[in-house]
Amino acid sequence: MDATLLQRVGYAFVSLFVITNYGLLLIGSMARISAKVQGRVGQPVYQPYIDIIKSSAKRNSIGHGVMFYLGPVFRLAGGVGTYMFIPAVFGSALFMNFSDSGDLLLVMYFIFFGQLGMALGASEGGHPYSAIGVSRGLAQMTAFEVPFALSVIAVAVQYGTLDITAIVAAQQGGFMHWTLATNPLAVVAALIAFLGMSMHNPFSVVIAPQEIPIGPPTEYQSNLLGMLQTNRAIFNGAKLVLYMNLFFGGATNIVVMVIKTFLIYFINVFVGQAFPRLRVDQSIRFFLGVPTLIGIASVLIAAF
Amino acid sequence: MVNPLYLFAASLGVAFLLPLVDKLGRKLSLALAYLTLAAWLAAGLSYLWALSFGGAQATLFGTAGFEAPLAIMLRVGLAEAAGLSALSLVGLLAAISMRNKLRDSPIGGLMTLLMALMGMSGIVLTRDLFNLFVFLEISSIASYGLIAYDDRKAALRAGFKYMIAGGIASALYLIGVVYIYRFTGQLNLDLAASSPGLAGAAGSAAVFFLLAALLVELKPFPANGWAIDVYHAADPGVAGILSGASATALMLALWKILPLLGPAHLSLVAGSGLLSFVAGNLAGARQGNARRMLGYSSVAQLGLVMAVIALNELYGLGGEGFVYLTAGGLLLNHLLAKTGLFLITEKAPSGGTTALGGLLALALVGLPPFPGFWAKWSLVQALVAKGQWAIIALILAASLVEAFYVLRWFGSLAKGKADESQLEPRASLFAPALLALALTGFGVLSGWNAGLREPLLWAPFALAVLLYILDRLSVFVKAPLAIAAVAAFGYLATPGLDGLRQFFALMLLGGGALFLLSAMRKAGPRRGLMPLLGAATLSLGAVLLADSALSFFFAWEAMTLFSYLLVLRGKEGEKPALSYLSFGLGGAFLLMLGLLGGAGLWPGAPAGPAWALALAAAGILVKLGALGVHVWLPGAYAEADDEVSGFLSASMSKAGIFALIALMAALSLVPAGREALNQGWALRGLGWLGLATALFGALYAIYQEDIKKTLAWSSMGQLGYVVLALAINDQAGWTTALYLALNHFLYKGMLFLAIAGVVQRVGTRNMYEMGGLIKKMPFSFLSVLMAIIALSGVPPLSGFGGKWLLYSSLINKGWYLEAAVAFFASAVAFLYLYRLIHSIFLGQPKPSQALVKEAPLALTLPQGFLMAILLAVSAFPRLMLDPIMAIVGNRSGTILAFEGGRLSSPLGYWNGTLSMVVTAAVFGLCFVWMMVNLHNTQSVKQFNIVYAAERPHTPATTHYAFAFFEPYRKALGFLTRERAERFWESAGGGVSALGGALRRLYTGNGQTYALHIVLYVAILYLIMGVL
Amino acid sequence: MMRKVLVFLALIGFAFALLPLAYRAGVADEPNALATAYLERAPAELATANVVTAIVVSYRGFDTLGEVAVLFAATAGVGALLTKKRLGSAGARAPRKEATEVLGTAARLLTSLLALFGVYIFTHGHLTPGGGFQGGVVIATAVLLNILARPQSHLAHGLMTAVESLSGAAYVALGLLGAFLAWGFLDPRALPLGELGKLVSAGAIPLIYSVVGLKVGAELSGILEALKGDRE
Amino acid sequence: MNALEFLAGINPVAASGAALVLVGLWGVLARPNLFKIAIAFTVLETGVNLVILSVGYIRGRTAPILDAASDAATASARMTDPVPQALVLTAIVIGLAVTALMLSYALRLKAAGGGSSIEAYGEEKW
Repeated sequence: MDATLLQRVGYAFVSLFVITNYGLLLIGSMARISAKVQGRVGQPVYQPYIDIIKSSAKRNSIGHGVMFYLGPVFRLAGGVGTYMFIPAVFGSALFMNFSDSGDLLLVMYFIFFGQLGMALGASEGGHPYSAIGVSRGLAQMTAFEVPFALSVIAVAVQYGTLDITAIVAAQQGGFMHWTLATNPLAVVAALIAFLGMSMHNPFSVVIAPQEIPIGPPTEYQSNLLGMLQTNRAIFNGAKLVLYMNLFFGGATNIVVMVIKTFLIYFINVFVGQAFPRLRVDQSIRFFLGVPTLIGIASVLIAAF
Repeated sequence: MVNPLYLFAASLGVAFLLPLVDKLGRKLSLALAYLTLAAWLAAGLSYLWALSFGGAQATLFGTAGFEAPLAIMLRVGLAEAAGLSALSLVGLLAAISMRNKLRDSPIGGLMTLLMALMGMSGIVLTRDLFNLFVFLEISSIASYGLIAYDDRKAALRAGFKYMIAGGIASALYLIGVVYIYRFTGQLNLDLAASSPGLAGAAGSAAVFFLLAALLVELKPFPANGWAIDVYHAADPGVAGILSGASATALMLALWKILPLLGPAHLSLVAGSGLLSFVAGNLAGARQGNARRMLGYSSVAQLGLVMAVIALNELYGLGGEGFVYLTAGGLLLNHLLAKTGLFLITEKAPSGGTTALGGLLALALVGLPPFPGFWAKWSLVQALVAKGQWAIIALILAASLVEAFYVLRWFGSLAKGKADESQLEPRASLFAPALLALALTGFGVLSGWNAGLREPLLWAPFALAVLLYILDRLSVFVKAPLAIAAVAAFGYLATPGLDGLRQFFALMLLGGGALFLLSAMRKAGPRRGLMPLLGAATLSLGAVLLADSALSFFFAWEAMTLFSYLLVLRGKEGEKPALSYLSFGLGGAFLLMLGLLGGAGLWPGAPAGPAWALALAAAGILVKLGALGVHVWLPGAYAEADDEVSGFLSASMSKAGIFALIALMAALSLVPAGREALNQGWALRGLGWLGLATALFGALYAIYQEDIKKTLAWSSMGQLGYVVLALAINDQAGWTTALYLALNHFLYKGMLFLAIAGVVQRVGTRNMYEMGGLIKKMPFSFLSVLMAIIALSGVPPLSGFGGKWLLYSSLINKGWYLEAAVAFFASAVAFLYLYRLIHSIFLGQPKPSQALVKEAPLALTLPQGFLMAILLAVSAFPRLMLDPIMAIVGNRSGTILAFEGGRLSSPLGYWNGTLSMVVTAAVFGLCFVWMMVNLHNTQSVKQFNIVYAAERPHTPATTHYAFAFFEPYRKALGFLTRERAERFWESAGGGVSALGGALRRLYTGNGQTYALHIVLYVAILYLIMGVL
Repeated sequence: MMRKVLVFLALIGFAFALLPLAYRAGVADEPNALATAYLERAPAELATANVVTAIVVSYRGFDTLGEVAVLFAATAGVGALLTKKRLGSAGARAPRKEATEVLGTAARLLTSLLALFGVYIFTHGHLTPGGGFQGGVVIATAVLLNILARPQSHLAHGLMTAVESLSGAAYVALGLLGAFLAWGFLDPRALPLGELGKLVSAGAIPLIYSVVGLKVGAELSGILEALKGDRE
Repeated sequence: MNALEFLAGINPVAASGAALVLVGLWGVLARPNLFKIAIAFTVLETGVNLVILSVGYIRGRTAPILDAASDAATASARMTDPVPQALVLTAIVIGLAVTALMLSYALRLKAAGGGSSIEAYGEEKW
């Protein structure tokens, strides 16, 4: 299944197109579901498309400096890049992306690429809320990375590899081969971490709308905001695909992928509806408490 | 050889006639007296020459035309000649520096000075026990007179106490000598020693009295209050003579009577000496007055020499040659340095005083290349060979305390805080300078003798001297010179080195050259910086060159020395430098024990026993600033000059890494060592230590407001990763360690250089006082940006390679929890990195910094250079990894291997080039996307932000930078409560309290001192009975 | 109290240490070999009747030279310490009381006698118990007597200094004479030994003792004067 | 060894010298007056000198000075040991020198207004 470079680039664009649309729809539908839960009508499912188009079409762009412009670029490149390093569908040349650049570690670290760039861009905006938001976001990030890292290590230990494709391959052959079944603790730890990662309630203090308008992106508008919104869709998708690959047996075709990722995301929203928001220090202590212990247990289970 | 009797005749004749000569003018008297002293010196030197090179033998001289046993004999041997030369030199120089006061005092001062020095010479030369007493009395009585010569009241008070002590000692001596005569029928020392009469309890008691008298004169703890008071109060010249010359003479007297002593006596001497060394130094630790502090140091040093002499007899440490080398070396070191320091204490602060004071202080604490260094080395070597661990521990611990307070004094001198009341404003520094020169000369000679003949090992010192001479010139002259010297050193040294050392030479020497270049960022001479930085760089090179335990330790100590001085040069460097040196020396002592125990750190070295390796490793870890012994690190890095901080962090820390690698490399050469490494918990422990260092370094870094402190803690953390990777100890681990080390060199170099520019332009180190500098200093911003991307390990820069290697090798090794903690630590690193770049370069600019310019070329140039390297190795990881993997070789199996651009481990793979290309492509596309969609952009001014419908007015309130991670502190602050700092502080406080309690013994009452002496003698006697 | 106990303990300890020596060493029965050698050789080699003098001035003459140096150093020290200038007003106290008639008369009577006696003692040191130090001390007592009798008077300070310096130098010169004319520095055999028991005998010993006597006399007088407190 | 033998073995000169040494030492340790300390030292020195002399003491012999009654040949059989006597001479002079200096110091200190007690001169301490 050797594809030429040109072919691979083409595949990558297709794959990217799919994940972008899927991500946007996912966000829209989740917002709708949340609204229903809260007894509201809610926005249409296609609202994210409207938002992006509206943003991109604005006539004026306000700029605070080079880094301010580059922030969204970093952010979007981070999201796209992350996705590019993950094989989305097992065994599919179309969706393997550029996952031969590196293994799971590359993906985990590339996630930071966008976050860092965004943080820098937001900083140059000069708005204190941006900085406060970044401060909170980074602080929380260090904490939820611990259970996440532990569960990733558990997976790596369990399958003896960090290669995502190989991890998915090892989970083929039915539900009983999924990490969910073989090492449920790792999955629990990772899912808790995911709550923090996607900054939903109760870990939404980073963008706490009431206190610091929307946190880091406060100063962004027009097409820069549009890029951020696009990224949100892609990045979400990438993370979901990664989770699916690591813990839920991956996907052998696009339909399975959609179903699995939707369900994973749903857990998120479900929890978000049920719990109030935590302060940063509370969430740090939380992540470094029980979830970390669960993660350690999962590593120990995998190791022995 | 000239008969020494003529010298006595000359001294006496001149002294007798002085009252008459003085009628012709004081100048003539002074000239005559100096001439006489010079004659003694010349005679001493001529003996020394004749005995060492002229083929002469030790000679006995009879008096009055008769020989022993009827008459008194004088002996000129090597020890006597050396002692005579040393004490004459000291006496002459002290006399010269006292000349103003000698001129204005009654002629009695000059007369007693002559008599005192003649008495001391007599003590050195005589072989007759009673004649020894006469000379002891001449020197003490003349000293009593001399102490009073310039009529300072304090000296009079102290002098009376001295007389009481001297009176008791002379009574003891007389009783001893007369009973030795009674039991042996001899007064001649050699004949008495060979007589059988001294066997038995009575003979032993007689010898005890003699010994007790000499011991009291040698100022043992606690019977030494009088001596300390005299040092404290007397004219510095007199104190120098008493501490230097008189002590030498007395020590030779003790050495002389050794044949009389039995094992019990020797144990008393050894115990008493060690006790004095320890107690003297402890008491000194609390002392603020310079002269009194030197007094405590004097009694301590004498105690050590005394102990060495006795220990050699007791344990057979190495015979006469050994005593000459160690006891002689220590004594010489003490007498030259202490005299010089005493003389310095009355000089007004100036550049010269500081330089000389520093030289002498460093010599005193036994740093290379001074004689004390070599002596201490051979001493500890011999003690290690005999397994005398308790003694070693005592000696080293007390040495550390001594170094602490002596250099504390030097630190305050260097900072111009000398608060002596009696300062001579226009005092000439001739005498101290000559003493320092003599010290240096003897030190180099001893080193040469000890077998250190590789000129490149000495190059750091040579460069320091050369650049110091040129120190008045502009830095634009000196820096190229220093860089040329470094280049020449590299050219001469590196070709002969193995791959590992060449790899480190790149970071150590190359880094040094880079930071030397950056020192041109400010015009003017920048005095002191160039000699020290150049020498420090070369001393790093010397560490690589070392091919024996001694040369390694020599280079290591040289490195400690120069870096200490560099830190001290910083504006607020006094305290950090002191703590840096205390830990540096403590670590060096551990390393020394390890080296002496057989831990090999050079190519082809044998692997020593496990304990030696552990000690050496512990010493190196102190130098690396591992958690627990890191407390020196933040201060030293932060308070040094800005380019020096970079040098310390980027280059010098790599010397520690190198030592650790060399240690493990040596170990894995032998099968037994390999086995030990592979199954021991030691490595796991080392790994956790490295990990804890990494984690806590990062945690501490996030709370700092001081930008350089942030970087300092960050350095500590990054070195922790290297240690962790090394502890993995397989091919992957080593590759990781070397890769991380080189990366750290690159990005920390960039960071420190960029920050140096910022601090230089902005004038503060507090991050919250900056902001928005990206527009003023774009290049520096870019440099910092790249550096923090690399440091945090975000792809596609080379930092990610380090992270990938680290986790791969950790998981491969089975160290899963370690991997998780490492992940947490590197996530924490994001916090401080973001804070760094945000607070300085982004956010709201300060109006006061509106005119700030980009950093000078001397800083941006090296940054650009490092940036280019960083980009190259990021895009093509093989550039860096191929040589590293070649160096590491096939250590117990290949784990990592390249297939084209793809590096694979058993767990996964990483294609640096491909990921770089993908990232660049994606980034480029996104960039284009943005550009295409940009409409009608407007740049807005400061404060034009969406701010709850208000416009903020001051940047101070708008720039969110102070206490940036307060929530984090709320959550995890309990982890970073500076426990190590408090531990070491309380340890230091304990030592200080102990010293404070000890020195309460010295009540200032002469009678109490007398009581101490009598009790001391009585207790010593009882102890001898038990022995 | 504590202090008294400690002093007591210290003295007990010291006494304990002295026990084997001062109380247990006993009395010798015979002079040892060295003493015998001195007793036998001194009269023959140096023609001195007083063996102690032979030892003091010749065999162990270097000690004596040292001893002179000690006294000299002490004098120099005292001289430097106790000048009028340094003692200040406290030194130059109010006029001292005149001496009593008895003291004045005795001083006048005894001064020359004492001086003569001192000279006798140091010139006969090689024959009888006595010598330079003893003679010097006797001379100094004459000075002391005069100081007590006439507190206001001043010694001929310059003369004393000259005597002290020159006699000291003469001692050294005599020692050197021994080095050039005899077998070593301080060897009294530089001059003819003469006949045992005569005044002019024992080589340079009487000369040495004479200069020592003069020097000691001058030095002790100087010390006494300095202690009086009105030395310039 | 019974008490009598012990007493007979004691050298009386040495014993009294030692006693004086202790007395002198007590004075040095216990009398705070500067002048008294100097005097105590002379007592101490006298004791030491007695001890020195005791070593040369031989029962029933004369001073080591030849006279008409004795010739050199039999001198060693009738005389005491001359060496301690020579030594004590030196020791006495040295003691004198020390005493002189001590007294001068005491005078000088007192003249400076500090009084005669040694306790007043403890400014240099710790």
